[in-house]
Amino acid sequence: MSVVVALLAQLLHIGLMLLAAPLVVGLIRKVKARLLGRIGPPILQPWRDLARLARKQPVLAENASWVFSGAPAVAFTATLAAAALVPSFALGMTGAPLADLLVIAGLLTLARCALGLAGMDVGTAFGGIGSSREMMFAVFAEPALLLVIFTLSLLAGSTNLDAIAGALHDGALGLRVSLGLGLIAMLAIAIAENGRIPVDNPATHLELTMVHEAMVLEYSGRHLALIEAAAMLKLVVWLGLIACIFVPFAIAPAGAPATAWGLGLLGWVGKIGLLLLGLAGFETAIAKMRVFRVPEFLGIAVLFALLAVVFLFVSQGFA
Amino acid sequence: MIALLLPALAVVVTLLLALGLASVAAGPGRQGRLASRGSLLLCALGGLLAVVQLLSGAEASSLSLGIGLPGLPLHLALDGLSAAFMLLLMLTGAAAAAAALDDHGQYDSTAPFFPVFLGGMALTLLAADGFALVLGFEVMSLASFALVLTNHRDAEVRAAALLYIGMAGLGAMCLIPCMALLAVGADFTFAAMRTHPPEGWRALAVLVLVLVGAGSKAGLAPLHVWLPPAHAAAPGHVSALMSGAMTKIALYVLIRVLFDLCGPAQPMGWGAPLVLLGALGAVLGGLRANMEGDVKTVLASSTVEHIGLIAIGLGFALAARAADLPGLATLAFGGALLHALAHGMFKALLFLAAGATQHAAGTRRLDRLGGLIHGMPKTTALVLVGAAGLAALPPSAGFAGEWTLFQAVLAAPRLGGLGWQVLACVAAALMALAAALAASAAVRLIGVAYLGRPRTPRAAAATDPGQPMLAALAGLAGASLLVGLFPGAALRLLGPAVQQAVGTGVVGHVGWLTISPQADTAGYTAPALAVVLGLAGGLVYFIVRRWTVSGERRGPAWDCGFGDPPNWLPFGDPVTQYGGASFAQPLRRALATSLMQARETVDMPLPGETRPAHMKVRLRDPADQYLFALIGSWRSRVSHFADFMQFLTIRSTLAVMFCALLILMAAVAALEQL
Amino acid sequence: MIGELLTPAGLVAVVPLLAAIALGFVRSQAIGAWINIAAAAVAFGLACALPWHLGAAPLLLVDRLATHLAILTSFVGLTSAWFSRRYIQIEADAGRMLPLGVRQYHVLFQAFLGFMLLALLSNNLGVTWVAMEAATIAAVLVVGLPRTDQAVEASWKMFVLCGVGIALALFGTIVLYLAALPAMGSGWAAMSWSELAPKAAGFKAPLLNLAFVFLLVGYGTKAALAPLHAWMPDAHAEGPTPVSAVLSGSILNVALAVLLRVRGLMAGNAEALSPGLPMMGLGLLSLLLAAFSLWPRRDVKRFFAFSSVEQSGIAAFAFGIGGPAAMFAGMLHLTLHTLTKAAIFHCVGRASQMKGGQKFLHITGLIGSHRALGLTLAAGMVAVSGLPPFGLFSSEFLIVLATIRQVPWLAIPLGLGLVVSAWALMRRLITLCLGAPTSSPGPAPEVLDLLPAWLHLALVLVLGLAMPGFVLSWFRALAGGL
Amino acid sequence: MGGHLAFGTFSYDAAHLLGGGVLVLSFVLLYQRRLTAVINTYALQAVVLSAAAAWQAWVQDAPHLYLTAGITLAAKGIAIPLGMHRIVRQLQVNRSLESALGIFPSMAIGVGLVTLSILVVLPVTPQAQTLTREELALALSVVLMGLLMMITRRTAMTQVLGFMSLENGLILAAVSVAGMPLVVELSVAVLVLLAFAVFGVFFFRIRDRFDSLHLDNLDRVGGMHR
Repeated sequence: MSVVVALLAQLLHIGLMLLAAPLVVGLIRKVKARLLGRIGPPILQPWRDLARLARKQPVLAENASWVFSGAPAVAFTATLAAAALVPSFALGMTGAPLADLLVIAGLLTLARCALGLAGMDVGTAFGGIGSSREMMFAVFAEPALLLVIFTLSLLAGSTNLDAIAGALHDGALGLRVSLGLGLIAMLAIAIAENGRIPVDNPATHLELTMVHEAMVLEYSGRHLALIEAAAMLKLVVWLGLIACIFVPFAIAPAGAPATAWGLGLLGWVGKIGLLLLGLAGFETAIAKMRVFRVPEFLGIAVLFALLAVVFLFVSQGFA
Repeated sequence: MIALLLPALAVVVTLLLALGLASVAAGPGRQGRLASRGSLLLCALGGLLAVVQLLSGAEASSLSLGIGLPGLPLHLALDGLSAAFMLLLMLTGAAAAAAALDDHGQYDSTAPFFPVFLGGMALTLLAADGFALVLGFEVMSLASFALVLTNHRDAEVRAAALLYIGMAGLGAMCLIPCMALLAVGADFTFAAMRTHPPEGWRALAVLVLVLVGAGSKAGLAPLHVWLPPAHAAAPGHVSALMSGAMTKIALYVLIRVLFDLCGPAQPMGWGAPLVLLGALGAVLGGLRANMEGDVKTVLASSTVEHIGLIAIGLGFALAARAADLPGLATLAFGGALLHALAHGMFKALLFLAAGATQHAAGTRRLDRLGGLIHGMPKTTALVLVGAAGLAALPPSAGFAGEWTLFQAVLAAPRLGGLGWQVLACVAAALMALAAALAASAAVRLIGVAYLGRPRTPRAAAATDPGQPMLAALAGLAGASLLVGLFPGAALRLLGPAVQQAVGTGVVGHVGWLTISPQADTAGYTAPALAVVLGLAGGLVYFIVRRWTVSGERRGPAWDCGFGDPPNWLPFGDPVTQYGGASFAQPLRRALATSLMQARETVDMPLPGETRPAHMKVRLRDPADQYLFALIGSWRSRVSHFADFMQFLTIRSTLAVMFCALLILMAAVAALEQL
Repeated sequence: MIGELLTPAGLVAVVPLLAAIALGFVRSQAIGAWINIAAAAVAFGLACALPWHLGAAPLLLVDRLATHLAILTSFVGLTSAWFSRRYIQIEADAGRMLPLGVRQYHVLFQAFLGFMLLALLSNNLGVTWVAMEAATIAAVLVVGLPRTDQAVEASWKMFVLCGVGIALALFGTIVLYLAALPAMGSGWAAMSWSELAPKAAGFKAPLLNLAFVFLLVGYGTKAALAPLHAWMPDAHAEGPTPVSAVLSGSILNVALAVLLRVRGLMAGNAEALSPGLPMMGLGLLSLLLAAFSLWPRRDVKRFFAFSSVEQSGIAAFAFGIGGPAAMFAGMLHLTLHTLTKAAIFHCVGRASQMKGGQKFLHITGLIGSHRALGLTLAAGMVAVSGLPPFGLFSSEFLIVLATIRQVPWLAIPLGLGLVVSAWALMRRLITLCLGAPTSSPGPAPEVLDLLPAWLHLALVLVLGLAMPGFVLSWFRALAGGL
Repeated sequence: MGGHLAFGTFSYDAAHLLGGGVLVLSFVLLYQRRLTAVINTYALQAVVLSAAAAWQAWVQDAPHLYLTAGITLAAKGIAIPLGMHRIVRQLQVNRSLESALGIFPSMAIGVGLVTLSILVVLPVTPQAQTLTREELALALSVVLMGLLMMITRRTAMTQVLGFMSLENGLILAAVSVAGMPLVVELSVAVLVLLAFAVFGVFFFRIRDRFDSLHLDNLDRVGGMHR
């Protein structure tokens, strides 16, 4: 029976992710516009964009290879798989045993590499700029992420996201300095990974400041739709990751009856809402930094994460 | 039947060595084919025997031969450890031999050394006494030295070979004393060594010697400097074998000495140098892989990186065994072994592909390749499989190995002691850095060399290699996919080796499908992940087919509205695409300026000038600069002194003689006064 | 006493000397060359019979050491005589050697060989010394034969240094006699190796030490131990190549044999200082100095001469360690090196003749231009740098083993020297045998020229990795007797 | 050999005197500045040596030592010096010899060498018969001084002379050792012979290749090709 429940939860979760991703992006844009005193596009605008792109026939460069047309699908698939593994409203979904943080990180890397290759495929300068810078950001983000994972695995005795969320949800571990430091690092990583201000500007149209946008410059039609959708999904994945790790409240524990899901869902919506409000505020408050300042930005994240681990060692309080 | 495995393998080794002579007898022109075909056959046979040995529980058997040192027979033995590495060796060997069949006669001159190379490695694995081990190791070095020199008309090749053989000599001169230190009296069989593990300064000396002797061969930093040039200089199938198998053989020697011969009673600290050097090498190799401008050098640098990762695993395994944490030890060692296997597969694949690419496009330089995917679609597809392993993307073999290694490092704080804990988290961060660097290097390699637009006519005209090479590539790709999809099964197959090295089997952690850090917790289930990816892929496919218009149109690249390339450039304007150096620029600015003293000198002509702009980049491997250059300068200083001693005038020479006499006399007089 | 000269042992030495005299009257080059070969062959055959005639006589001492080295020396003499037949012929055809010079060459070659063998086999310090002296003179003259400025300088240098050395050795001999006097009483016995050895315990230790110092310096000069080695590289570089082949083996071996005998006397005397330390010291010094001297070399033959210095240093080091294992290893190393180095010099000699110069820049890409010669030379260089599968690898393995067991810390300089020298040899292997070949005006070598080299290398291979039982027992007994 | 001691102190004094004379003469050799003078001194040393040998022959009543004395006198006392004088006249090399080391320092070193040899020998043989012991010390110092002369003097000629006075030391040692078999004479003969022969060969070779007998000319050739 519980198998069926878990499977149901998994399916609902995937559906939720697919639905929520564009909405989240739309919300952020709306809030940012409002903060800037504009009315801004309607919240459903991302949906419309996707639909419009899906209706358009893509134009490929003459020398584009199958890598170019295949990459968006790979990226979206990998991101979707990652999204399926990050719990939203309930723990103990079918995918829970798979939801290893390293695996999720790996899946996101897979998506990034696919797009990086795609950026190189047509052989234009902007694609190269985008790919190389994207890979560089990853080079600095990965150690920070791994150190955060280190902290969590020390606390929960496992790198399985479900187990970690469960352990934190029970509150047995209480409130810890390490977690705070880890949260800061995690936020910085999330900003970098999703190409938000100050690392990158998702809405820019000035080529030289573009990273992610430059990488996918050649794309159009359904390919672009997939890429956009993947980006939105990725943002939700990260928000969900932060939510279920650092704000582990109101999520339905494993094996809980389906009735607990409602609360979990509400909690999730609340957490995501708060996070994206914060993100919007942050993005409006701050300016984009030069590309070569990003390593410093992420380096600080690494330091915070390192501090988090060392604090754990000093306090000796890990499983 | 099991008892016959060792003799059978010994016969295989003998035949491999004999095959070298036979192919010499066959004479130029025919020796290449004979050597390759024979090696292929023998490697297949040997791999089969190794698998049987592993599946049969791998109880050790031994054998002694009539030849060897005067009056001392040569001892051979086969156990789990040697069988595991034998399997790896024979797989890569078979692939390399198959690829060598597609050689267009250019490897013919040194072909006889190929089976000898394989034989030397196999002998190292079967060795059961110090002499046999060093003998096999040196035969391996010498044969590979000859193979590296295949294109000896090229001065760079000669320089690389010289550095290589020098390091080989150093390795021998460290391994021989190492074996002598381990020997019990005049008896240097492994059986005797196990009964008397070294203690005190002897143990320390053994550790240092084996780290230098075997580590230099494995490409462990900071003695990795020889590796990139040598691998680049060798023909493709040889560098595949060197990188895929030979470095692992060196690791085998390291394991054999540190885990097996030195016994379990060694202090925890023994793991630390391996971890530190491994982390150093991982980062340095990964960074270099992003900086180098030559396909094979890139691959070789990434070999340095992966060897570093494996060394980290070995170090933690050693420490955990000393701290009596069997679970951690098993995990770390299993991870190291799994990653060694995975790396052997995909790195051999990539080197073979690099060889094919060089043959097809006439160059190894990234900045003269490009767009090969159009001319060599099959090769590119297979290279992508290998590169996925290089970048450790799930569910590739590389990811399985690194996942296990990461799990081991994450569990390492259980070793206790702030030192080890900090070491663990620093190692983890550096491993993550290295992994990300590897991913970036993989994207750079594929993106610049195989994607984009061809930068030279030759690159535009490149075509897929012949059937044997493609078969070899496909075989390796298939093997690495298998390892990636069923790491648990692979690790169980290698189980006897783990059992033998750290004393506890892998069964507690490793199911046929799942690898778990501890027996009870959730782990990494590669097949399930593959299923999830498949389902997601299916979903995407469905969405795309259902809700989007099909078909596509072709047009000129948008490129932000830049104009069409000038029509006097036949392949568009390849210079405007990102090349190797330009892709490396962000990392160069961010990391290499400090770690590798990267210096850029840009020569930008003024507006209106017609001369081209130039950018020169200077990079130096710190190990090269601070270790090897120093040693070289000292060597020449001493040589000058020796020369001075030799070319004195006759009178001065007499004076030297006179002084020697007087000193000896004075010494005798003094000694007698005492 | 004179009758002894007609025993096999005596004939081993006498035949070459008679041949030398005879050769003085032979005008024809060809006949001279064949007589040269024949005499060497007879000497070798007789030497091979010696193991069945072991024993000591007033004049001649046929013990295992002497027999072993006699066989070795006469064998190298034979192969080098064979090799020199064509070598000298080419030299003469090229006008680099006058007919008279050729005749002198043959005479001196046999004289050198004969005196070497006499020095090995004589049972009397004095006779050993005289034979050594005479052999040196012969060597000096033969080195001077090419009559170039460099050759004259080289032979002059060799004469001065070896003359002084031999003089000091004589002083050592006198002191040794003096030391033995109380135990032996005056007279012939006090100078006979076979008589001295058993009574060494009764010698006057202080005098024995003094004698050892002088004998070490004196015969050490002959053995080319640093810092007494300076004559050796020049002599090799300038003299005719076949002679370098014999020189690099025999003189070193004979001198080391004498030092070994003296070492035995010292070891037999309780109060005497231990002879090991100075021998190890000089050995290591030679090894290191030569190893580093190999790098800046530009002259091929001088290069290999330095490698001979290095190898002789290794052997001396091994003998200094002492104990049957080290002695075994040292003896093996000495033997194998003699064979290898002779093979190398044969290749180098033909190569330099063919290329018209003996600088490294004259000789490159041998494998490209002359495959057999190049491969043989490469194999020889691999062997001499102590890499498998050749025998010197085994002997060096054993030496390191003994070092670690008895004087572990000395393994560090030993290893350093071995690595540096092997590296230098490999460097030159690459330039000599690989790369683009230079033009070769001279006549190309034939199979017959390379036959000796192949024979030597085959022996080195077999003795190192698959030593036959009887040879093994011979070596064991030899090492045990030292 | 006890008999020799029984002979009384006079024999010892005389032998010692002669040995000392040889030593003193090597000092004189070091002191000489002109080639001819060096040759003459050498001849004188050889004569004294032969006297010492003869005395030893009489003391030890070992007739073969007379032979040694004779050979020494004939060859080294007369023949070689004459030959050398001729060479000097042929080559006009009778300049004052530039010495690598000043006269006084070389003398000082010579004294040091004598001290060293006495230090080495005397404690060595406390119970050896005093005669031998003294003589050995003297001979050793003569040997070392000959070597010193070879080192400190620049021309080939003086090197040869140094070498020969070194040999004088050897012979002094040989004759003063009681009852050494015939080998000694044999070796002496060989020594003288080879010395003369080889040097002759060399002089003429060197002569027709180099303008002077300066070794440094030879050395200069050597440096060029290594």
